[in-house]
Amino acid sequence: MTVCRDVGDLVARIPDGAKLAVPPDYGGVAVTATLALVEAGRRGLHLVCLPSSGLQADMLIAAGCVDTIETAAVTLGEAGLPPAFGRAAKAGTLRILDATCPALHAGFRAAEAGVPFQAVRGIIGSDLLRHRPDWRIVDNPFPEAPEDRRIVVVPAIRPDVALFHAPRADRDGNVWVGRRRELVTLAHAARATLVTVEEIVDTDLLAEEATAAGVLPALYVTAVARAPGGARPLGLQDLYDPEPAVVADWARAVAVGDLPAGLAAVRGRQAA
Amino acid sequence: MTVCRDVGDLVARIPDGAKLAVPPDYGGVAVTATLALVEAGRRGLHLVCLPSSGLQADMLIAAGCVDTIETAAVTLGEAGLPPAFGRAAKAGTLRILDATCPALHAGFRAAEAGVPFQAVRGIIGSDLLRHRPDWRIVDNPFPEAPEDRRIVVVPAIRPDVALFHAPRADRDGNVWVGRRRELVTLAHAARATLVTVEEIVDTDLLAEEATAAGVLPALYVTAVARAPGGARPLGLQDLYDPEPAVVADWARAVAVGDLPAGLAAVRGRQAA
Amino acid sequence: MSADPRPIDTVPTPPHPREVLIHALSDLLQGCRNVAVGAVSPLPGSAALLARARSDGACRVTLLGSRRHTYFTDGGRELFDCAGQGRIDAFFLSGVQIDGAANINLTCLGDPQRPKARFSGAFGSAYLYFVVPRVILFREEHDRRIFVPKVDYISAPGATAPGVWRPGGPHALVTGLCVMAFDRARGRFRLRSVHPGHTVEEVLDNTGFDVDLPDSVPETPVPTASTLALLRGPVAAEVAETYPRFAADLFGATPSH
Amino acid sequence: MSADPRPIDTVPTPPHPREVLIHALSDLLQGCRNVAVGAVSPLPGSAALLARARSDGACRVTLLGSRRHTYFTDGGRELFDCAGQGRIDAFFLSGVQIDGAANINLTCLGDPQRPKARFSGAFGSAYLYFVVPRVILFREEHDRRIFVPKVDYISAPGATAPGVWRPGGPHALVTGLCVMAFDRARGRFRLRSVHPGHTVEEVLDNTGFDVDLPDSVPETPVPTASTLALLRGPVAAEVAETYPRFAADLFGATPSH
Repeated sequence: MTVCRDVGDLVARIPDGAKLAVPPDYGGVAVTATLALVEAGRRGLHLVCLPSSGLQADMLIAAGCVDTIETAAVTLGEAGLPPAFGRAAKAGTLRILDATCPALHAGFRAAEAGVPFQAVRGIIGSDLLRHRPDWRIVDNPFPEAPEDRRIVVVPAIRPDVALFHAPRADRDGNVWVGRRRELVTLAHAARATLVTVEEIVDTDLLAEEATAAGVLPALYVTAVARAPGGARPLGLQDLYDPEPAVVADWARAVAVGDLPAGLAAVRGRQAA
Repeated sequence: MTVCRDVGDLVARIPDGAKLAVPPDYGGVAVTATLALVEAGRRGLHLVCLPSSGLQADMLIAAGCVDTIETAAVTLGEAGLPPAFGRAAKAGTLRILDATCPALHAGFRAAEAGVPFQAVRGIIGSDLLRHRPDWRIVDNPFPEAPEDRRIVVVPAIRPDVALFHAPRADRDGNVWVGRRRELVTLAHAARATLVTVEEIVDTDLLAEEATAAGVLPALYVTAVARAPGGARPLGLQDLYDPEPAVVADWARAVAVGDLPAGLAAVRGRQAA
Repeated sequence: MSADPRPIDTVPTPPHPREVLIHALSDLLQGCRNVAVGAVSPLPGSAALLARARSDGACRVTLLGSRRHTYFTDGGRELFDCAGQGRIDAFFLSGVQIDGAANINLTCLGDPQRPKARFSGAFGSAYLYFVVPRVILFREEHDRRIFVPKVDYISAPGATAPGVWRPGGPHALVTGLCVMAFDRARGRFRLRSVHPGHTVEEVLDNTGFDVDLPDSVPETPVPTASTLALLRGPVAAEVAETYPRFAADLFGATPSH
Repeated sequence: MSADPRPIDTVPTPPHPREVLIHALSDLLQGCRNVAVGAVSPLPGSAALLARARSDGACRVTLLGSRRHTYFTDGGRELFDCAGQGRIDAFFLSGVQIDGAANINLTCLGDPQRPKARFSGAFGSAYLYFVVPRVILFREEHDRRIFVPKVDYISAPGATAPGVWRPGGPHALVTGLCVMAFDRARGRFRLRSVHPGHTVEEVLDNTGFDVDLPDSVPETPVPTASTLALLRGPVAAEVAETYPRFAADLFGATPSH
């Protein structure tokens, strides 16, 4: 586990073309690190969202970092559809692997358990399946009822890198995630896990039983970097609330093609 | 969610013949409730262990409560093989569904996710599989490598009742389990979940983010009962240590067929 | 604390059309033990909280996006796991298009490879629509752009071919004009009631698919004075915790902390 | 704190046979980043902690049953998930019977329906034996009741038929008499070294299966004075945290708190 000098150092570990896994906008997005990826001019990312994204995906798409996005949805909440995503979708310049939330959870869970696939209920009859040749319908070996004969299985999702923001890490690399256990799943499934945190503390986060319950162990953490306010203008657990006005500023600027203004709106919420 | 008057009231909710799921001896076993089941003369239980058992299984087997045990192992730790289990196994009077830990975790995880089965690596070539017609070998739809063609799938395990002991519950039925997340899985998978606790607190365990991370929500909890020292002579998290000498007393008494003395040794460690 | 600014002893103002909607949605939740509501869904959220308030503690409500009304501690998958376990009795879905077979489209218009319009995506619909017994479709606007003969893209299907386990599915459709019940055996909607101030003709004119019609179509019931007081008082204050702007606009309510 | 009661400036007492075993096991862990050790395994646990102490921080050890040396926070399945993810480099297994094809029996003797003797069961062996690259078999006793031509019950197989993905498997066998390496391609053990005070003949006399023999069989290396000091000092104190009785008996050590 490495404590990086800064966020630029951290994102330098994400190569062009990486399959990059991220949490939803309400779940600890590494926005400062996303700005750093944009600044570094990263290209060809396969973004996989557990299970959705919004501002983060749109920043990376707007800046040309993304070739493929695999997600159950993209939304800016009250600010609607992310404009760069919408434009790229219509232009056909972005490969979109539409999924549904539990299929993404299932793919990550399969990777977590070290198995090649997991079953998911539903989906059959939706057009999602027609556009996902990597999903299969198989005979159900354990039917619940006579009509329960066919079921979807999805392959394990093993990202190259998981990237997220959390309240704190300790010097060993243990990371407090609390109830946001999809961050644990992201880290279990990914080959490398990069985390930005509000603070790096000197105490051992695993030392107290009450604290340990919400900790991602250092075993899964490749590198951390300090980034106070690193999820702004999105929210972070009980530490700070999302700022929909800033997200709306992003949407307005990018809708008229003014990426620098959009990035400036986001950057304005980052700590110096 | 019901707060029961006492432990007897709680175990009255476990009918004869129930599929009863329990944690391992080191993971929060409801020993007081197990004594109450023995006293109530419960019969025909299908005990399913996530993933192993020891003293608890032996108490229930010794008292004739168990028809079937599904487990990866039974052990009293330093006190060796549980004597009632060993005797019943040799006599052929107990149906033993031998499993391996990850197959049990997979079965419970399938039930948790609401899917009929989950894949598990390994197992093929072991005699476990020859004695588990409910496990299947299927074609792997997503091979990792050319030789990766066959894989085991196990059915979801949906117990009628999950029973365990935890440090505390609140008045709504939220239960602190901390890092013992197999208790969460037990509750997710089971139709009903019964919990004994050291104490019932007036504060809302979900109110604080730091505490919430280790809480099983009341949504999954059918009933709780107060049972101070309710896991003794086994241990409970960081609250009290196991007492191997008492477990050894159990083993010695039951090995010579003296069940009353064995039960007395265990009962001697319970609160009045 | 209730923040209803109106004195208690005045006659309540007549129900706002959105209050009629909330009430109609809430009626569809009767008998549910667990109701979950997706993010950014103020009207269904209000309806669920009203159903809870009227259930005498029997109904539990999970509002995604709410700190107070979220009971989950196992991360983002818990809602889906919980629904797959059969513990969620009702859920709300919507669509940019909805057709007469209750197929919903949350994804795009036109060719998916080069869509004329793109939307957020399916979220959990392609799954929850199968496993939640009572899925209530809700769309406040009601016109022929939305209610089409056939959706361009099936994000989640209203019916399923044989051989697929499906304990759940569409139960009803509530719009700004009416309530329709979905008959799963026939795979068709049937008009159940029309909201006060609207007509059957208006519904049919604005619906692009065929609807079964009973001999007479009743008016959608409006909340009683006591239900309205409940909605505008404690329920509004709870709604304000998750949807402050919505609650302030509709009820003049502030959060109950 | 080290609790070695012996003054530092005396010549160390010669290695105890169990210290030779611990050292031999530890040598087999060289280069591992993550080693996990099952419950009630004091000798493998000591070996893993010695390997960690000699690794300059590169080797992480998880002792199941230890509060201090457990990094897991996702419940009982995390060890198996973690191994399935390829993160566990080495694990120890044992058997009531072990045969020349490295099949292990942890379950029963005789007919499984009416066994002559019953044991605890397979635990995680039927899985970990497949997914952990370096599985080290360990049994201190060495006789023909244990090392049999063919186990009565295969709890976990040493080799697997084609068509099954198996990145892991048997690496070596360590007993109170010797170290054997397992050749996965040939599916056979090969004697690697015999512990001080024992002979090749003694090994063969007490082994019920055929073993490949090199032209000359070296003596198992004993720990150097500095390794012994490490083992009897800081490692012993760590061992005592999980295995107080074992550490007190072998090293005279008390836990380092």
